[in-house]
Order: sequence, then C-alpha cells, then structure tokens
Amino acid sequence: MVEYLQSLTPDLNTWLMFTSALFALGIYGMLSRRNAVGVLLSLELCLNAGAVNFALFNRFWSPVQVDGAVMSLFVIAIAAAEVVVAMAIFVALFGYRRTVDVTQLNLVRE
Amino acid sequence: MPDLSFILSHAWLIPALPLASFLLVGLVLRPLHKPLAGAVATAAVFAAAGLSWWLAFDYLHLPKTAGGALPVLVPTSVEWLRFQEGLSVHLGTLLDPISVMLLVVVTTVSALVHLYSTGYLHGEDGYGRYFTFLNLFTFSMLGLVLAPNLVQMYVCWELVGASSFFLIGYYYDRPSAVSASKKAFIVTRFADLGFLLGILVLGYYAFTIHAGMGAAAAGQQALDFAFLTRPDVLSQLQALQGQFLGIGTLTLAAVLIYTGGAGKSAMFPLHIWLPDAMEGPTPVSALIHAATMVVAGVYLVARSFPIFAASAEALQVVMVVGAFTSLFAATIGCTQDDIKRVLAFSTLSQLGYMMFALGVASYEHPLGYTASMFHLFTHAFFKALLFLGAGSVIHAVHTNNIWQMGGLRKYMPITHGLFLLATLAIAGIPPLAGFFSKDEILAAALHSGHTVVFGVGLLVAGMTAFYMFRIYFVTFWGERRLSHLHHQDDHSHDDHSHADPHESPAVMWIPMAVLGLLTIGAGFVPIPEWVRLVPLDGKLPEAHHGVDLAVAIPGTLAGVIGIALAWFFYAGDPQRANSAVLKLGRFYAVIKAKFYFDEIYLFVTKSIIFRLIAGPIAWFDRMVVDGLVNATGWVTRLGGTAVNASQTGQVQTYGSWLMSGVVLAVVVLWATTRQ
Amino acid sequence: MLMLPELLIIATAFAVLLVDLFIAERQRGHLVLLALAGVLAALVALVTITPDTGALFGGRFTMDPLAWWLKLTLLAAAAVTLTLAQPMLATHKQAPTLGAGSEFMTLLLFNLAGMLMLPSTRDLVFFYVALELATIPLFLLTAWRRESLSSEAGLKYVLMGALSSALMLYGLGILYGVGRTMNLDLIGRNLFPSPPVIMAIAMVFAGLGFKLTLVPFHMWAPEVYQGAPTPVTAWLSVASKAAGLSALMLLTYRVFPRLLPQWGLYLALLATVTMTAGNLAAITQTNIKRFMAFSAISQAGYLIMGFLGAGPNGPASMVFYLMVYAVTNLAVFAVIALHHQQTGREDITSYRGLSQTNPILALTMMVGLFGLAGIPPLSGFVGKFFLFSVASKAGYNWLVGIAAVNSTISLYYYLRIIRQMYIEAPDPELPKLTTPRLLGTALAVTTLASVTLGLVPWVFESVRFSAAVWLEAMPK
Amino acid sequence: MGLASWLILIPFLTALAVLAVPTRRSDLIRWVALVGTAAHLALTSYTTWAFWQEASPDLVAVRTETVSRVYLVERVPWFESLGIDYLVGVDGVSMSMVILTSIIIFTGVLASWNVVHRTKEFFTLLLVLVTGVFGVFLSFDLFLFFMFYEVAVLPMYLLIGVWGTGRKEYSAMKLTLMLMVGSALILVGFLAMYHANGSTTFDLTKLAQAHFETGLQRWVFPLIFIGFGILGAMYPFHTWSPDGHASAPTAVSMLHAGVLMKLGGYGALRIGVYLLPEGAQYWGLFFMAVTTINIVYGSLGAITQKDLKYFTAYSSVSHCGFVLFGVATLNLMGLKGAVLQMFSHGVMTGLFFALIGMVYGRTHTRIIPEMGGLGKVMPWLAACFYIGGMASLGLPGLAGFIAESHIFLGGFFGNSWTNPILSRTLTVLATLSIVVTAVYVLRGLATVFQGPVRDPHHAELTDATLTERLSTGILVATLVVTGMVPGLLIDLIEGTLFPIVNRLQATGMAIPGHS
Repeated sequence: MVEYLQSLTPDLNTWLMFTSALFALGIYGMLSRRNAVGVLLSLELCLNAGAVNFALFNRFWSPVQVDGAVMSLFVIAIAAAEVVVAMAIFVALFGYRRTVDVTQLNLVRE
Repeated sequence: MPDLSFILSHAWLIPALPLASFLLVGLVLRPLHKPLAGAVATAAVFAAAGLSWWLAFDYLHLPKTAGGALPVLVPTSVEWLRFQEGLSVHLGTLLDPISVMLLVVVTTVSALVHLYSTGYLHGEDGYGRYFTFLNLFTFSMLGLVLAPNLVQMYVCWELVGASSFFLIGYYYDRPSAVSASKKAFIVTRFADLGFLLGILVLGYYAFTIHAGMGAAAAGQQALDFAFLTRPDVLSQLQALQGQFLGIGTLTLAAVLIYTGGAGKSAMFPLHIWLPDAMEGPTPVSALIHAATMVVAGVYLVARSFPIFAASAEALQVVMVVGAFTSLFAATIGCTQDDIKRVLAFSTLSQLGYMMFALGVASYEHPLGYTASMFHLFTHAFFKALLFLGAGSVIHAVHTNNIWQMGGLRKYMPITHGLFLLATLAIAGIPPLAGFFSKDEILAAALHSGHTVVFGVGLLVAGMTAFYMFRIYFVTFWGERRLSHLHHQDDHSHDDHSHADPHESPAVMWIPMAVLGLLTIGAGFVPIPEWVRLVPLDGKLPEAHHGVDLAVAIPGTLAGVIGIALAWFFYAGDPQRANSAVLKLGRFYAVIKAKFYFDEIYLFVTKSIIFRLIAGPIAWFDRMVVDGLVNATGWVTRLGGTAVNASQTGQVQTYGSWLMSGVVLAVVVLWATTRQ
Repeated sequence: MLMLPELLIIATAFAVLLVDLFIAERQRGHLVLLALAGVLAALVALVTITPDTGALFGGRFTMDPLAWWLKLTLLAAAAVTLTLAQPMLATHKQAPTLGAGSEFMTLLLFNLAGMLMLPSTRDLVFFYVALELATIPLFLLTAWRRESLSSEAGLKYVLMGALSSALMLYGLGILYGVGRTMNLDLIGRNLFPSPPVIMAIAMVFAGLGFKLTLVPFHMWAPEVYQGAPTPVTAWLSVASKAAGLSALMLLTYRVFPRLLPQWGLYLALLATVTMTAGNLAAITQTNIKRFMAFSAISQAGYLIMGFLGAGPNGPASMVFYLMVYAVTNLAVFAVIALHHQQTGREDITSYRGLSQTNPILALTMMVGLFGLAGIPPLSGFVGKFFLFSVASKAGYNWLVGIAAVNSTISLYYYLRIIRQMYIEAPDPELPKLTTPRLLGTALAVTTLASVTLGLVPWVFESVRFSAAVWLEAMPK
Repeated sequence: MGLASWLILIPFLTALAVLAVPTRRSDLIRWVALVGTAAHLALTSYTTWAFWQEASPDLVAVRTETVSRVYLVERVPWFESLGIDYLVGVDGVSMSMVILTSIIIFTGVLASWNVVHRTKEFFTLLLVLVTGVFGVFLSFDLFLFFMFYEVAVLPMYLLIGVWGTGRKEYSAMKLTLMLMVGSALILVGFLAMYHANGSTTFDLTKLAQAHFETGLQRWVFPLIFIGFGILGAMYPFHTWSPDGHASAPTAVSMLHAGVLMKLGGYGALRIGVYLLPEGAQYWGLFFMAVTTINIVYGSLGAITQKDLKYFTAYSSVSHCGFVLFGVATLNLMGLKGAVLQMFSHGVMTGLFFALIGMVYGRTHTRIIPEMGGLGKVMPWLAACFYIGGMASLGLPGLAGFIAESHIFLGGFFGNSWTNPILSRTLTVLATLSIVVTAVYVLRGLATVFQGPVRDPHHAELTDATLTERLSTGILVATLVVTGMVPGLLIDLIEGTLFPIVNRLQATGMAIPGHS
C-alpha cells in the first residue's frame, strides 16, 4: 500500500508543472479580479507556488538538508505578514471609499 | 642703393603727419577748440605737402638705373601682419615715379582743400569731425599710394573708402546724404570683394611660387609688388595651368583686382555711387571724388601693370570698360542740371579715359601707361579746381542747380576766371594741362592700333568740351536766375541767402588760384619723361616726346567744336536748347535719368536681395529652423504625455506592464545569452 | 560587533515602542530624538567599531567593504528622514494616522534594519527575509495618513509589492532548484545559461526592478510617492532604491559573475527605457511629489549603467552615485516636506517666488535640483559622469549619448521648478516658511554633502578601493 | 597656488564677497564687483607678461613640434584612480581668450551699473558665470574642462530668466537646453577618447600624445565639433542665439556673445582639431560647408531684422561662423584667424551689446525703425557704434579685418587633402558676406543714428555717462589696438597653433611623444 502510494508520487517535473500552473493561476487572478481581497488571494497563490518550489527542490535534490523547507516556512510567515498589512490598508481604505474594487481606485492620478 | 637723403629714407613721415594730426584732432582738439582743430589739421597736411615736394625733388635727382629709369626704392618696411612665413604684410613705403607723382598730387590737393575747407565750412557744427576725417582720408590715401604690397594697398583702400563714407555722410541728418554715403560704401565694398578675391588668388599662387623659389625670394614676401612683378615670377604665373570657367589663373586674378579698381574708380557698371557722392561737402568732392581717391583704381592697375601686361585679356577688359565708361558718362553729363553731378560725370568720363589709356598700353606700346599717369596728374589739378570753383559758386548761391544760377561772372570774378581756366583745360585747349595729357592718351590709342578707341576718345573729348561749357555758360553767363524757393544747399547760411551772391573769401580763392597755376603749369611738367613703363629687361628705350600734330589737331578741334556747340545752345537764346531737348524726346529723358541704372540697382537690392532672399531667410530661420527646434521640444512633451497616459491608476494594468516586462526580459536575455 | 548597527537599530525600535508606553502625551514629540539617537549611535558604531570584513552565523551574515558604504548611506538617510518626519509626527493629532508616532518610527527602524542586513546576506533565506523586511513596513508607512489618497497608494503598493515579491520568490526558487544550494557564494557555480536560469533571472530582475523603479516595473512609484506622507516619500525614494541596488549588486556580482557581461544589452535597454520614460513623464507633472517620483525613476536608469562592463569602477560608481543621490534627494525632500507641512500645498506653482521669501531654502532647493540634474560642480554631476564613463568604457557610447541627452531633458523640468522659485513673483497668500532647527541642520548637512562629495576626491577613491577589494573577494 | 588658479578663483571670491554684502547696499555690491574684476584685469595683464616671459624663448622650437606647450602649469591629482587631475595652465590661445574675458567682464560690470533689480543675485551669478569661463579656458584636463563648461553655461538661465526682457523664460530655456544638448555630445566624445587605447586619462597634454585610431576619430570628431558648434551658433543649431541675446540683459548679452560663444570655437579647436586630427581632416570640408552657410545665412538674416538685438545676434551668427570656418580650414592661417576672430568678435559684439543696452536704457525701444537721428543726441554712443560696425564689416585697422583676412586666406589656401575647388568655392561664398555685412551694418546704423531725429522725445536724451564711456572706451580701444598692432595677439597665439597644424600636416599621424 505504502509502496503503491509512493509509486504514485509524481516526479519533480510533474510537481513543477503543478507549481507553474498555480503561479500562472495566481497571476491570472491578480490581473482579473476586481476585488482587492481577491487580488491579494491570487497573489498568495503565487507566493505559495514559490514556497512549494523550495520544498520540492529540497525534497528532490538534497533531502538530507532542510534549508528549502525552512525557506517555505519563512515564506508562509512573510506572506501572512503581508496579508495582515494589506488587510489593514484595505480596511482603512474601505472606510473612506466604501469599496475595494481595484478598478475604482484611481484617485491618485491627475 | 645709394645713400638716401633724409626725406627719402623717412618717407613714412609724409603719411604719419596726417595720421598724427588725425589722432590729435579727433581725440583731443575736436571737442575742445574747433578752429584750432581745423588749423592743426590743415597745417599737418601742408607740412606733408612740403615734405612731398622735397621728396619729389630729391627723388628726381637720384641716379638713374642702368636701364635709364628712375629707381624703385622701399626705404621702410616693418612687419605688420604675419599670415605665415613668406606671406607677411610689411607696412612700408614704395617710392617709384608714379607713387612720388601721386604723393605730390595728393598732398598738394589735400592741403589746398584743407585750406579751402576752413573757409567753406566755417562755423559749422561738424567742423572738427570734418577735419578729423579729412586727415584720416589723407593719411589713408598716402598709405595707399606708398603701398609696397597688395595688402597694404587693400588696407588703405578700405580706409579711404570708410573716410569717404563718413565725409559723404557729413550732413548726417540729411537723408539723401546718408543714403548716398551708404551707396558709395556698399558699391565700392562690393567691388572690393573682387579685389580681395584677387588677392586671395594671387596670394595663393604667388605664395606657392615663393615657397618654391627658396633663397631666390629671400627678403621678399609673396604679395609684395616687387615680388609679383619680377619677370621670373610673372612667367611662372603665366605658365599656370589652372583654369576657372575657361579663364586663365593670371587673367582671373588680374580681372578680380581690376574689379576693385573699377569700383573705386567708378567704372561702368559700378559708377552709380559717384554722382550720388556729391551729397558730401564740395571740398570733399574735390579732394576725394575728383582728384585722389577715385583715381586709386587707375593707380592700382598702373601699379600692378606688369601683371596686367602678362594677360592680354585682362588689358582688353580694362580698355573696353574704360572706353565705354568715358563715352557713357559723357553722354549723361550733357543732360544733368546739378553742377556737381555734371562734374561727377565728367570725372567718370575722365577716369574712363585714364583706364582705357592703360588698356591700350603694352610693353610694345608703352605710351598708354605714361599717358594715363600724365592725365591722372593733370586731371587732379583742373578737376579739383572745377570742384572748388563749383563749391565757391554753391557757397555763394546755396543751390546746386545750374538753372538757378546764371550771370555769376559779374558777382564772382575770381571764381569765374579760375573756373573758365579749368574748363578750358578739361576741354583740351592748348596750352593748358588737359591738352597735353589728353593728346598723349589719344596718341597712345592711335599708335597702338586701337582706332575705335581713338575714335571714342575723340568723340568724348568733344562731348567733354560741350557739357563743361554748357554748365559754364549757364552758370556764369546770361541773367541772374537765382531762386529762393528751394535750396539744396550744403549748409545753412540763411543770413546770406537773400543777399546778392558775392565772391568767396580769400581762404577759399587762394587755394583755387594755386590750383589754377597748376592747371596752367602741369602740362609742362615732364611727367612723360619720368613716368615710363619699365620693360621687363629694365632697359628703357630712348624717349621721344613731343606734340603729335596728327592727334593734337583733331583733339583740339573736337574741343573747339564742343565749345562752339555749347555756346550755340546755352550762351544765347535758351529756346535753342529747349527745342533740341524736345526733339530728342524720350531719348533725352532716358539719358537724363542716367539710363535708369539707379532704379535697376534699387530693384536688385530692394526687391531681389531684401525681399526675395533676406526676407525669406529670416522667415525660414524663425519658422523652419527654429520651428524644428520647437518641434523637438513639442515632440518631447508629447512623449511625456504619452508616458503619462500609461499611468492609468489601474493597479492591474500596472501588473500587466510588470509581467510584460518579465516576458521581454526573457526574450532579450534569451537573445543575448550565449548558451 | 559585526551586526552592531543592525542590533542597535532593532533595539532602538523596541525602545521607542516601550518608552512610548510610559511617557506623557505631550512629551511624545521627543521620541523622535530617541530614535534619532539610536540611528546616530548605529552610525557611529558602523564608522568606529564595525569592521568592514568578517562573517557571522556560518557565513550567512558577512560584512564586506561595499556593504559598509551602503549601510552608511542608509543610516544617514534614516537620520535625515527622522528629522523630516518630526514635524509630521508632532502634529499627528490634527491629521489622523494609522498609528502613533512611536509606531511610525518603529516601522521605519525595522525597515531600516532589513535594508541594513540586505547587503550582508549570503543565504537565500536570509536574503529573502531581509528583502521583505525592507519592503513590507513601507506599505504601512505609505498608507500612514488616514485619508483616501494615502490608503489608496498603500493598497497599490502592497498589491504590486506582493506581485513582485512573488515573482522574485519564484525566480529564487528556480535558482535554488538549478543551483542546488541556498548559499549565495556557491549557488553561482552551478548556474549556466539555460532556459530556466534565464527565466529566473528575468523574474529576479522584475522583483528588484520593482524596488529600483526600473521601467516597466515602476508603475507603482508615481502614485505611491504622491500618496505617501512626504517624509515617507523621501525615505522610499532613497532607501528603497538603496535596498534594491544592494540586492541587485549582491545577486549580479556574487551569483551571476559569469553571466553579467552577457546582460549588457538588456541592462542598457533597461537603462534607456527607464531614464527616457521617467524623464519624459516628469516634464508634464504639476505635483511636486509625483514629479520627484518620475525624477527618481530616471535616476534609476542612470544608476544601473554602472552594471555595464567589468572592473571596480562600475560598482564603485553605482555606490558613489547612490550616496550622492541620497543626500541630494533628501535635501530636496527636506524642502518639499517643510513646504508641504507649512503651506499644505504640493503643486509646483506653490513654489512661486520662494527665492524672495526664503532665499536660503530656495538656494538649497536649487542646489539639490541641479545636483539631481547633474550640473557641475555638484557631486550629482561627478557621480553621473563616472557612471557614464563606465558605460562608455564598456563600449555603450550610444547609451552615454542617450543618457546625456536625457540629462538635458531632466534639466528642463528641474529648471521649471527653479523658474518658479527664482523668476516668478511670490504668491502673497503663501506664508513665509520657518525652518525647525533639527530640519535645518539636516538640510544644511545634506546640501553640504551634495556639494562636496564630488569635489573631495577621497570619498570616491575610498568607495572605489572598497569596491576593488569587494570584487576581489567574489567567488569566481 | 599659481597664477592660473588665481585667475579662476578671483571671480569666484568676488562672487562670494558680493554675497556677503547686505542686499540693500546695491552701490557697495557694484563696487565690490568692479574692484574684483579690475583686480582680475590687473592679474590678467601680469599673467600675460609672465606667460610671455616663459613662452617667448620657445617660439622657434614649437614650430616643428606636434604637442603644444602649456605654461604656468599647476597639477593636483584629483580622482587619481580615474586619471583625473586638477590641471590648469596657460597657452597662447587660452591666454588671448582670458584677456578677452577679463576685458569683457570688467566692461560688463561697468555696463551693468544701473541694474537695480536684485542687484546682488545678478552680480553673483555673473561672476559665477565668468568663473566657469575662465575655468574652461585655463583647464587642461577634460573633466575639469567639462565641469567648468557647464558652470559657464547654466547661470545664463537665471540671468536671462530674471533680468531679461520679452519672452525671457522661453529664450532662457531654449538657450540652456540647446547648449546642454551640445554638451551631451561633447561628453560622449570625451568619454570615448578617454577610454580609447586604454589611456584612461583626461589630461589634454597626455591625450595629445596618444594616437586614436582612425575609426574613432571619424565618429568622435563630428560629435565634438557639433557639440561645441552649438555653443558657437553653428547652423542649424544657432536659433538659441537670436532669442537668447534679444532677451538677455546687457552684461549677459555681452558675456554670452562676447565670451561664451567663443567657448565653442575654442573647444572645437583645442579639443576637436588638436586631439582628433584625422577626424578633422575627414570632416573638414563638410564643416567648412556648414559654416559657410552660417556666415552667409547669418548675414542675410540680419538684413531684415527690426530689433537691434536680433540684428546683432544674427550678425554674431555670421561672425561666429567665421570662427568655426577658420577652425575647419585646418591650416595655420585659418586657425589663427579663428582665434583672432574669437577675440575680435568678442570685443566687437561685447561693444555692440553694451551700446544697445545703453541706447535702450535711454530710448526704451530697440526697434530700429522707431529710432532715428540719435547721432546728434548721443554722439559718443554713435561713434562707438560706428567703430564697432566698421570692425564688424572688416574694416582694416580694426580687429575684424585681421581675423577675417586670415580666415579667407586660410580657406582659400586649403589643404593638401581637401579638394581645392570646393574649399575655394566655399571661401568665395563666405567672402560674399563682407558685402552683406556692410549692407546691414550701414543700413541699421544709418537708420538709428543718422537722418533727422524721428521721435521728438529722443531729442532730449543724454549722451553716455562716465561709466558708460569708460566701458565702451575700453572696448573700442581694444578693437583699435588689436587692429592696428595685430602682432601682439599673433605672437601670443602662434606658438600654440604651430603644433596643432604640424599634427594635421603629419600624414599617417604616427607622432612620437614630445613634451
């Protein structure tokens, strides 16, 4: 059973295709979502794709070390911080504009 | 070279005196004390004249060269402008028969005119200014006469032009004088362009030859007359292969230099400035526009005659233009009403005479050269006298128009006598000065085989007599026709204008009297013996001088006929002249309008140069050239607007830009990275 | 000792927060002095104690001679920024902000700490963390003012920042995958030109180009510069660029030394586009901060010319120019901040007649603007000249031509402001400005520095010497 | 510190001294400026003497050398690793230009005696500007040269923008930007030369010994020539000049036309022709053609101008064309003529602008047809104007002729490597301008000063004041002395030009290092 499951484990290329798709999806979302929160979520996808990459390469190239995995953890933490900061700003902005639709936000333009 | 006497080795003193006086008068005396300014200026020129006579005396007593000619000396030569080795300009004095002769003429006439002017311009505002420039002119003219090289010649040439400009424009608040002075300067300047180009052409080739000669040319500069007229240099110049528009190099250079001379000597078609130059005070006309400056062109050709002699075509040009001008000007002279303009056209005509005399000269028939210089010599005196006489008349009646004068011989006997004397001289009546020199010119034309030119000369001699006596009769004979309605007077002596005209003061008639004596005596000065074309081998042939009756009789006859015609038309019944004019009709009108040359020039300058060239260039510069500059700025701004338009404020657009940047980076890096 | 400046900064950050808890409301204005003291202490520590070589944490944190100069610049810039922020922090009651003054300073100091660490990192993890620390606080600082513009600028900044950081991360991931190590000194050994590497490089460039405001990664800058509080704009324009440059230098010289020469054309194109677009856009601006944003963009274009070619002159010129740019830009921003604080105006026309009402301020502003335009004998010129020289040496004479013409265009718009100050008559409605002593001192120091840095040869010579040593120590 | 450094420093110190004077004391400010510039004039005279003491013994030796000698050299290493020195010194050409500048600034200060608006800033900027000018003329390190070059150009913006008239902001901006584009080209050229054959030095005397490959020379030379040419009002980059001069205040026009435009010719000669002889040979005829356009076009453009300043500006375009034309002839006479023309045009145009300022100060119009008969009212100014005009049309005895005769001869003589037909045709075309110049100068002056007094208000105006007489008198005297005794200047500059010409003559350009 375990061996079977292990045999199902995709190789690096498959995984990389997965992260690339994830990244691309994130970019697509970033460029197409109207709600700022949605845009942010899409970007989180991209970040996660990057984080997964690190874990993957660690797993496939140098499984004895953990540096790639550590990187993933840091990325998760940083992404969280980023989200917090972003949400704080969104909330503040929502206070004045009653919207966080990114297509509506072009006041800072003369 | 023998030991030179003081004055011969210090010939530079002669031009230096008026220069010093120019500086003193111009900078110090002019604002302080006017009469003193005039006195100092006059004294300086008289001193220069004295020195010139002394110099001439010493010069004529120098031992002759082996060939029998008077020596050519350059006692002073100081480096002034070093273009490059072998092409520096040395300021100096060149003494040879023609320069000494002209030195005497210039200083003498100038001194007399200075003296005359102290009376003529007495009490005027510009008195000091006038003498300043008159001094400057005298200095420049003397520098020109003594120039040992082409550049000094050119320098002084321009300076006489500038002083002439300021003197013509002496009455600077009178628009006609202002425009006349501009015209004189610009027309001669245009001609000087030719002179300058001639110097460039000659300078280049002479310099090349000079450089090739090495030690043989030591001590000489490429543009020195002494170098240019060396037989070996001339033969090298003649051998030049270069052609420009089918014209040989030497011919080209000679014609270009001649252009300069033609401008200053007012040869057709550059003659238009001279009649207008009569707007200047009359003594100025006498000095500059009759006796001295205008003959500079003739002098230039004479001075560089070996160069011209080396090019038959160039001499041909000199002759044809000269002959045509003499006839052309004489024709116009018959119709003018302004006494000074008639004299001006007469000057033109006489200058044409001198020019064609040079044109018919050659080493085979050198008489033309001598005759031209002789005529230059005599003409200076009688023409100056004519102008001073006219000035005296104008001073008395405050008009230039001969038809407003009349009967003046009663009021101004001295002036009348002297004017008649000069008129007879110019008409070629023996034994006055004009007779001898004119005779010589006609003889030169005839003997060198230029029969047509001889014919023209004869005709012009007759016409000269006619128009000169025309003004003589109209001015001095008949009834007094003085009108006070309008004046074209030189200056404002309003208090005199209602009184009867009276004789000029002594300070004015004494110079005239001196000129009168010279007019009588000049013909007997043995100029033809002294001033002779030295052949290339330096050996003068035996001089055989005397009146050639085959020429003298027709010449005198032409003069007499001219006088008789003038008497017929103008001394008696005025209706005769009027009916003749009526018969001539339009022909007369065209001549009187000077063949509309002024209008043609005006059209060319105003309508073509100003309106069709300068105006459009100014417009082109503002609109197109500067427009392009502004357009560059505008396009830049447009670029800024375009870049700003990309700044939409849409964060997703920004994201797209960023991603496209990534894609582009991949493309460029892919292309440039060697794998 | 090696990390003393960073530690001092972090300690100061906490100290500011703590002290804020215990002091009275009206004394909080003095907190800035505490923060300033901390920064200055770090500066002193850097200059006197910290050696310019050495390693910590198994080589993950390494001091090198060039990093020393970058840190010096950053610390000085932080000190000036704090003095610029002081009036704003003192009046935060009238204009509501996201947090208290102490929090502003803490954020700034953390941000500074991240930037200080950046050039010393030798490990991908550390590098990434430092980079994010050098970025994320800026989002908050940008949105600091509680008003629409500031928040909107913050939102855009955070979204674009996240995008660039994601790209960066993905690129770094690929590098890790190809290079198979986290160690920046070793990773380059395994990197050979291949599609994934090229892609990674492109992504890393996008991430750092974002910080350096290279076109087309610059689009956030005008809006953020305009929306952010003026002291933050000043900080952003200098510190963010310094961080971006130090990160880019770290990666290019340390990780891709063999590939760098092949990027010449890309860098040259990037420089061309950046300076041209920045300059063109600046021409039509009317808001001074937005204007300064475009000016800063074009400066980044000149800056990266230093990457062209080999030898120590390139990095030395870039660091030198960064220093010059920092002091000059801060001098200009000091005047802008002061002006904005006291008149509430940001439009260029509000500088009308400044030379008559405040001659000294106008003079320093003019010196600053001329410095940015690269007019001799100011150090802006010298710095630019050295950069151009590097490009010329690498054979990019056409780029030098474009850059020089761009300088001319930039002169046009700098002159527009000078025209307002010197040629136009003063606006009677605008008050005469008063200069707080602290800010005045900062202004004097920065102006003096922007005049003398280029005239005194030893600054550049030392930087160049450091760069030579630094380059010598690079993994081959 | 040596003489050359003091020559640069004195105007700067004077500027600082002016800054230190309280703003209200405008009289004191003027006196400080005057004393400073007078001191500079004195020092310039002394330096000339000192220079001559050192240089005259070498006059024979330099005739065969290919690297021109520099005297009174001071060298302080600056950015040593980059080969940048503080290197100042004097040679014949720069000496003559320093004399010119010193005269112009002194007379310019005198001519600005009545500047009342923001006096302090005015004189400060003026003095900073000449500091830059002196720096350019005296520096022999390209970096230093470039630095001073821009210092000399930039204050112009404010000087025109603040104290100018008419469309001053537009003109000031156009002027500044066009000149800066020129300096951009120069910069590229400088850096290319700096890096060529790994010489990495900006030292002009060392660069002169380096041999640049032909390809480099061919593309760098036009950059340098056009770059400097823009400052020298080369067609079609001259349009800053009419607007700039028309808008500028008196002293600024004087300095700009009199001195600053000379930087163009100076740079083209000193850097373009000297360092890049092969490039110069390759492009010489082309630039002769372009500058011929300048000469003729400028003079024709001047004919129809109505504004005295535009009139003079177009005349300057024509005359500065002579400078560049002379440089492009690439032979001794042409180069000498170019330097002489720089000097003579500097003095002449300085005089013109000073006079225009004085006339404008009285009549409050610069429109030529609105004036008339002023010669009666202000004879001094009229006389000076006429002398300037005569110099401008190349009357012998005044400085203009000396320069122009050299240039014409130089152009006509041509070089062994140029097509003689073309160079001579161009020279002949260029000579046409002396007639056109006569036309516009006489027309303009006649309208303004001759004829009856047109505007009755003008009849009550006064003639020049003492300061004005002093200022114009000095300029006129310089014109006359230079024209009468050209040997003074020629001796000064010739020694520097021989090596430049020798380089051009030496074919193959393999020149062993002299020093």
